[in-house]
Amino acid sequence: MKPEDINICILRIEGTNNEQEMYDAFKRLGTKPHLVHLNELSSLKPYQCLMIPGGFSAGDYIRAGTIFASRIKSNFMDELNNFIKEGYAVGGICNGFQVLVELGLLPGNPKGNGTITACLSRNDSARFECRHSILKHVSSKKCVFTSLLPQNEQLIVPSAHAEGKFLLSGGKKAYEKLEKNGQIIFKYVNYKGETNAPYPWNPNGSPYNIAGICNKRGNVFGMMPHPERSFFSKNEHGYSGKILFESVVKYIGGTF
Amino acid sequence: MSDVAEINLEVSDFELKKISEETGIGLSVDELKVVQEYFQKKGRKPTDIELQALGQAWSEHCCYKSSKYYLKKYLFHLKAPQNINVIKEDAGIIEFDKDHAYAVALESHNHPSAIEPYGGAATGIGGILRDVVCMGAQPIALIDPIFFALPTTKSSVIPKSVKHPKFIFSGVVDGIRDYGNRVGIPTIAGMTCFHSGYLGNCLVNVGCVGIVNKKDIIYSKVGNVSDYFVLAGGGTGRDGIHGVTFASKELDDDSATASRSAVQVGDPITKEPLIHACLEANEKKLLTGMKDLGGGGLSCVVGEMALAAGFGAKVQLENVHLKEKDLKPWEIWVSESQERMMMSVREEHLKEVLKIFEKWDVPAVIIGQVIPEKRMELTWKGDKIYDMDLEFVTTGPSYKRPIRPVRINNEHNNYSEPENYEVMIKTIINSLNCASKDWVIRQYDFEVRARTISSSLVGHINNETHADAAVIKPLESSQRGLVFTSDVNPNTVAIDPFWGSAGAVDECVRNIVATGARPHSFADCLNFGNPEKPDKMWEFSQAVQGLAHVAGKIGATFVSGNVSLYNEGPAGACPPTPTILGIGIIDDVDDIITVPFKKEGNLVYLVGKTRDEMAGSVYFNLRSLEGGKVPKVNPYELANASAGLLELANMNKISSCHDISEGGLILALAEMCIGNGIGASIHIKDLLRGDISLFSESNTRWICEVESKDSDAFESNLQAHCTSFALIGTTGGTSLSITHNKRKLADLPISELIKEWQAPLWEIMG
Amino acid sequence: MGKKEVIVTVGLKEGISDPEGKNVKKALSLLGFKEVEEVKILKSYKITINENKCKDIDEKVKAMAEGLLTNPVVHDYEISW
Amino acid sequence: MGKKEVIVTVGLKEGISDPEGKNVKKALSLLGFKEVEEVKILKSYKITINENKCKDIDEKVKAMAEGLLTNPVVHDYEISW
Ligand SMILES: Nc1ncnc2c1ncn2[C@@H]1O[C@H](COP(=O)(O)OP(=O)(O)O)[C@@H](O)[C@H]1O
Ligand SMILES: [Mg+2]
Repeated sequence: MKPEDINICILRIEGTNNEQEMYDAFKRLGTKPHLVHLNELSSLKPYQCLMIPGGFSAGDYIRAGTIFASRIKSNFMDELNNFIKEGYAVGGICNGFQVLVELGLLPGNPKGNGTITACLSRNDSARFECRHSILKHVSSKKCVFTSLLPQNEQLIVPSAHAEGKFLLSGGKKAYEKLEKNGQIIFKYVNYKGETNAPYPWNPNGSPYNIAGICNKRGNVFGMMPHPERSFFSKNEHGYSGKILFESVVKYIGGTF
Repeated sequence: MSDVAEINLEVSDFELKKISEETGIGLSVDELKVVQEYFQKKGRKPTDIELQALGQAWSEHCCYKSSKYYLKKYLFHLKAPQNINVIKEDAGIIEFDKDHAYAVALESHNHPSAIEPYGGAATGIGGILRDVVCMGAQPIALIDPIFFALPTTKSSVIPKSVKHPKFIFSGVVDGIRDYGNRVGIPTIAGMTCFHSGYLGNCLVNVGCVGIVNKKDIIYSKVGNVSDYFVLAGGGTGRDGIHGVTFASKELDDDSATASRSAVQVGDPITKEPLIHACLEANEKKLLTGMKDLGGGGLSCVVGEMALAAGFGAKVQLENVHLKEKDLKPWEIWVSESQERMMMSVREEHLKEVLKIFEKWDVPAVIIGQVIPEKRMELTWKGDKIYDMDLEFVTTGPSYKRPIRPVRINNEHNNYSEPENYEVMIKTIINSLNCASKDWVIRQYDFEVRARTISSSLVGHINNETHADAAVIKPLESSQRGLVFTSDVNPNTVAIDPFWGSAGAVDECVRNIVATGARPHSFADCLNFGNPEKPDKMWEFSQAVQGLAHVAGKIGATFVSGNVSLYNEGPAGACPPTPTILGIGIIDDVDDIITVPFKKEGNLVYLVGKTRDEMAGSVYFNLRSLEGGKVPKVNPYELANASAGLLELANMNKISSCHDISEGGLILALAEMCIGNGIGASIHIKDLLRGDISLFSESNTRWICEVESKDSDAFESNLQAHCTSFALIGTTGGTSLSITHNKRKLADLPISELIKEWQAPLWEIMG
Repeated sequence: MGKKEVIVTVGLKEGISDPEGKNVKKALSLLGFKEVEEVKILKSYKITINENKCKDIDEKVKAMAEGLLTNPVVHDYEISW
Repeated sequence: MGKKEVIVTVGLKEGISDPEGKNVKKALSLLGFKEVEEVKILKSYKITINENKCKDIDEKVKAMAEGLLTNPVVHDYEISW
């Protein structure tokens, strides 16, 4: 598939408000992004990638991402499960990550029955925090959103959230399993690259400094910081948030 | 017509006064007599809704009755070629590039925030967004200058009925955060100022800037006769009733309970789709006019839109969608419920407009139509309940109130030099008005929309220092950037309102120039005390002249603004506070200059003249010294220096730059060291005493870091612009060391500076 | 003497609009719960107090509620034990 | 039949840290309330249900709580009438 044939659905409801920058990111790479309101979405068929942008969907009342997730659930969950099964890409940034977790799609469980096994809970500081994060790409596995980014490479990406502490049911074992599966993609680090760097490097208190994860197959991905906001801000090796978008476009181009 | 009452104005002065108080309309006896006369001619009594509408329209907040004389005389005639449509509308419109303009609005939400900080501040943000959206512009930045009593104030000195400043401060920040972040517009700049004079009367000023394609600019006026009025957004309720009349008087002990209905509640999740829907309908050319519902609610918006085009309006009030039952017609007419917009639409476009709002789940209803006569007529379930001439309603009174000059004391007693400069420097850096504001800044999403080139925090991650101005690149297709700063120093304005206000404009210009941008426009929010008190009115008139003294001579003028009077609480009047929002433009955002030192071994220059102008300085305040001279401004010096620095910036001859303001030279140097952890050795030679040299807050000064290879170019350019400068040191090392006329005054490790500078707000606010 | 648990429950006053409740109601009804007529949000603070350090708990809790947890202009609150 | 008011109270599970509660505790202690040992936050949804439109209220409210109001990884909830 050529980039200009790739259709990307950027899904929004009231309060999702990072859709324009997500749109711009994909547009700059020559693909066809579409801003689609949940009320207008009739089918996922035309798309090869579904992106859930950041923001405060439905005000983030109750819990970040919950209302958006439950509306997706009641509208087109089966279709979304099939979309994922067919290998299409699904990404969630910030609020979008929270939505994917509340949908039970991340980290996802083997049975695929939509049980929620994780939560992005309130930051340890109990407040919204906007600051730049240094992220280390810790997975060796090829998540479709990071395939072009070498392992251990670091990116500088803005974080801006109040609920980003990644908690997993099942405790330490569950984390270890996630790590072993290569599902932990990004960790918060300091300038020295240490993956146990404390607050404020780890802005929310996530155990194991987890900033982003994918499902077992690598085609569903979520992260708290905002790569679309650092599309142009290169690190010393010339990588920027752009690499994530290039990765998924390359994946879709090569697969479908 | 039991929902509407007639009111008899043929009564004694005493009775008239009582009517004004009981109905809450806030008109004076003289003003009510004008109303009386008008209805005598009509041969009937006014209805309650008519009287309420007049109370709104003639309030200080809506008709600027005390201030417009001075504003017109000194500020409004200033001109700049880039101004497209200024002063007249909710937001000023200024040219951005060939095809685009930007919209600027700045307002106060002081009284509501003093009563209910969270809701008051949140709805302040909501209101200012509407002011920009109703010009057809996409909001791109929010700016929040906020002013409080010290959060360390002892509870024992706080009057009953006044909330602790800490509660107010954190409530205001929460409100701005929760609203701004939820609608997804970055709160990118502001100021956070503490002064004991804001006890019981905090100031919450909010600014917004938007970008608009020139062909999409829309004004607050209807198109033609028989256009329909479409009201969109949240339902109308009892919240915010008498908001403007409440903003037009002093707060007293009972305000908190008596003004509950003036409290407004923000609903950003209704607002966010409302913005999308309005902008979509406008871009599709389906609207003839648009205006937001702010102060005065429907009662102001309909008439103003109609009259602006030379017409009138007829409204069926029962069509307004409500969020609670049993509202009286007058309550519907004056309610200031949030998240509402008014549009005028031609018949052939009605359907399409309503469809757009339906898509976004935003209620929209038709409430009336434009009529040819300049008259307003309201009906309620078929009965006529309101019929007045629009010019009568909207003209309102205008006063030239008496003023009484206050003597300014420039003398001061002799005072000694500090015994220990290091201790004094740390005390300054650690004082609340100088210390890091990142406790506030980081609660706001300053990166959303992904167009933030530089925020208020610059330097190494998690050790950032303050920026002079924030930078946004509004368009995908252009490198051009807008630069934002907001400034005022109430300490100097309180002592000398003329020079203090002139200084606020100077500071805006300095901050913009320090970022490498040229000053392009200003907005002002003039927060003063009770205008019926001659000394307060004098402060106001002086301040306006001080602003005019500088603006207009540096290529930028005031394009919009707001006056907030009666800022007096149970603890007295707040210091006069003319907040200035300055906007600059830079051709390529890759060329911005930031504050932190960039490299070891570079030269450090002081640009501008330091004078013995210590009045209102942080240093004097900390030492409880009074008197002295307030820093003055020579606008021509400012223009020359700015031109010189901008030329140098264009030639890439400046590595970093910071203006000198509160805290003086020493704080500016410390902040430049903090950002990237690079120290400096500073050797000052001048004829001043050490403390004056380091701590004076004279205007029109900057510090520049320059590579040694560029020193000739730097010096000769400034000479050519008749601007004085001095080479004062070099960058490098891990400390900031200062000698003054060969005397060593201080040597402070950067790590210590960082600690002193970062900690205070976190320690107090948790 | 030991520890005491006090609950301060805070809600919005009658007549003050509650966007959070409104949005939760909307979400529930979009999820198919059409029988929901209204949702109001209450927040409770479960406060554990060291009785040894405190003479008049009643008074203290009231002061906490009024000084920090609520704004009497918009909130009602209730203290329960 | 008429209207019924149900309250769903949501709190954090034992062992899940409550940063907001900690923050309130800190704020209280900065205001001088040193006797406070712990603060925990609960949130309640007071839901008014139209009984005419609803057969099994119990069931329905449980579905709301589990489908929307809580995340089982971190929350406990209680329904009261
Ligand atoms: N309430 C606030 N909201 C956003 N930014 C703020 C706020 N208060 C201060 N800032 C930012 O912090 C920086 C320092 O503020 P200030 O000391 O007032 O700067 P200056 O003296 O250069 O005008 C500025 O960049 C300003 O925009
Ligand atoms: Mg500055």
